[in-house]
Amino acid sequence: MVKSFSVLVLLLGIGAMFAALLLGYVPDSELNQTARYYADKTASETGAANIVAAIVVTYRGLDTLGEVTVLFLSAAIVGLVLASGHQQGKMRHAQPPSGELLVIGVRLLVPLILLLGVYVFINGHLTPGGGFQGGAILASAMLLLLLGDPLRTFSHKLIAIVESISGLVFVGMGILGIFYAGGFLDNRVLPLGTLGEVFSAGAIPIIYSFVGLKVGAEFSSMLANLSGTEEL
Amino acid sequence: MAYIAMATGFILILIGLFGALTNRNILRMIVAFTVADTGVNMVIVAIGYMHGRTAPILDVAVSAAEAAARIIDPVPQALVLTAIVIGVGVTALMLAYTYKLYEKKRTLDIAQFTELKW
Amino acid sequence: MSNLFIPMTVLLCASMIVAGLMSIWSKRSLPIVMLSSGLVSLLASVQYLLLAAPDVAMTEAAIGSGLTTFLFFFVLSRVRGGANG
Amino acid sequence: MAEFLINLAASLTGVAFLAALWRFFRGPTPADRVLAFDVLTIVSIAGIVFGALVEGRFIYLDVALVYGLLSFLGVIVVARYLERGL
Amino acid sequence: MGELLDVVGGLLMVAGSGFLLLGALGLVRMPDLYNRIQAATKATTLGTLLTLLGVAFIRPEWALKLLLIGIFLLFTNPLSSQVLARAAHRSGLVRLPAGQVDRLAEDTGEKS
Repeated sequence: MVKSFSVLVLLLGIGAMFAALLLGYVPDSELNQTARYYADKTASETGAANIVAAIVVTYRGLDTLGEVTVLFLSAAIVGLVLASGHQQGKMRHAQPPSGELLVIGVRLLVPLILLLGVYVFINGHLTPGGGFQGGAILASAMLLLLLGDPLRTFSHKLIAIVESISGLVFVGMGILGIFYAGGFLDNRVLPLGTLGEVFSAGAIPIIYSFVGLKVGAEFSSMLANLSGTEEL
Repeated sequence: MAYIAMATGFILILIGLFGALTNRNILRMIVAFTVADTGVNMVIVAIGYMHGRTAPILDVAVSAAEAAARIIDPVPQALVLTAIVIGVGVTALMLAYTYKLYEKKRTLDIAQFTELKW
Repeated sequence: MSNLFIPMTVLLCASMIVAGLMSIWSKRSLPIVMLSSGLVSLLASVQYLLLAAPDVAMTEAAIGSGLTTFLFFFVLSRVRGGANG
Repeated sequence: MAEFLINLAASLTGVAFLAALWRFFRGPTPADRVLAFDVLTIVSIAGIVFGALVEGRFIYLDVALVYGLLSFLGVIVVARYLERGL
Repeated sequence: MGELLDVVGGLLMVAGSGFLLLGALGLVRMPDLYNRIQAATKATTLGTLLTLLGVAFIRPEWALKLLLIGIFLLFTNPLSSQVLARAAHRSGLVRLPAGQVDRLAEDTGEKS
């Protein structure tokens, strides 16, 4: 009772702070200085039509590198936590088979979903989407395979190889930027091209594609580790 | 419109905090955390919205020359984009620990885990 | 025609709050709680689109509907015995 | 005329949304709620297309594409959970 | 010409959202789960397809992507409802009213 009362008091305090923030909020009518810089210069400096993609990959590319590292660490810790004290030899729970329609549907839909994921991250500099969304869509294809056949196991070695190679290429493109362009993760190591075409925006499509592969491999490794556990 | 979305985000944060602080089941606490996560993301996106403007992507509808007058602030969107992906990683981590805790004690009640209590 | 967005926002936000309340209601069974949090994420995705953030909307649609729901229900099916304790 | 028709269609979609939401909150069994969730995703696709039409942006349709291909995953996950096949 | 296309597209969109409304109404009014599944899935799929067609009339240059969305809906929507109906039958969530016979359980030997 005391605990619930103190929680309510705490939440009322936080709610009062939020209400003060909300009442004092005045929406901007003009873009602030940083946003104006991005809006004016993105098309000429990076050649990308999607300004969010240009910010994520080029202007704040170092943040993206750290973010992918955090995701890698969390996937690795999930694997580590679930693998420790793993006893072999227990029988898996007898699961009912998935229906015939689901098996056929999985066979039909998995290539389509993989294709959509590749489309999303290759067109990341033109349309909404990019590496993170594409990676999540690739992992959704893995999830669909797992739903169609619960006993399916994924090759951990293949996932690890894809993950490491795409990480290496990401950092390698960044280092190329130091030597051939303005700095780390500068996208002007390749010609910028014309705005609005697929082969434009320098290195952004390449970097975003490898970010997508890396994110997809990390989510897939989480799914593979979780699906290897047994019912308690 | 931004006011309504921002108020909803704040209310979702409060709902999530209430759920995480008052529930005793670990899985319910994690669900409440994801609700609060969505609320935080919604507040940040609503701060970036400006009335009468459109998405920060250049195409035939918005040319590069008039971009500064027609698009909204792209920086909050870039922040939230990474925050959502990190949120899933954190959720998966919490769920993996839930599995291990259940394996040790065969219960999900947070009051049973008293090793660090004093 | 853009005045269509304000009623849509009101509708989405009200249903998000109700679904959020449902997802912490502790007398509900655990699958319903998880499904409600999935509904919050689904409605939030449409709301992001109305706030002119299609990138964020696509991320939330790709992650919130499939992956997060799967993680929750998978762990729930693994710890089925203690779900009500 | 066309504007009035679009507004009418949007309001009808809103009523459909409310009806599906009622079934989600009310539904006696979990399967009813999952079905209401499915209907809500489909209504959301229609809502996204309305939003793209009103804003006049072609690129918003990509979100509807992702929805159309991925939104059924949540339903299948819960269905497999209900038949204890996960 | 453009005006006429706009009006035709608007009428198609109204028809589509009418079907969406009918599907949701069936979801509310039908007595048990299987009736709700068959009412909701078919009507809402047709409704969304008609809405997409109407938008394609208003904006002819968007037609290709709208067609893709429609095809994906036609793939995924029946699949999810079939899996749901099967799961409901297997898990025994839905009790049939007295006097009705469960032919599927007789055929496959599964209990309802």
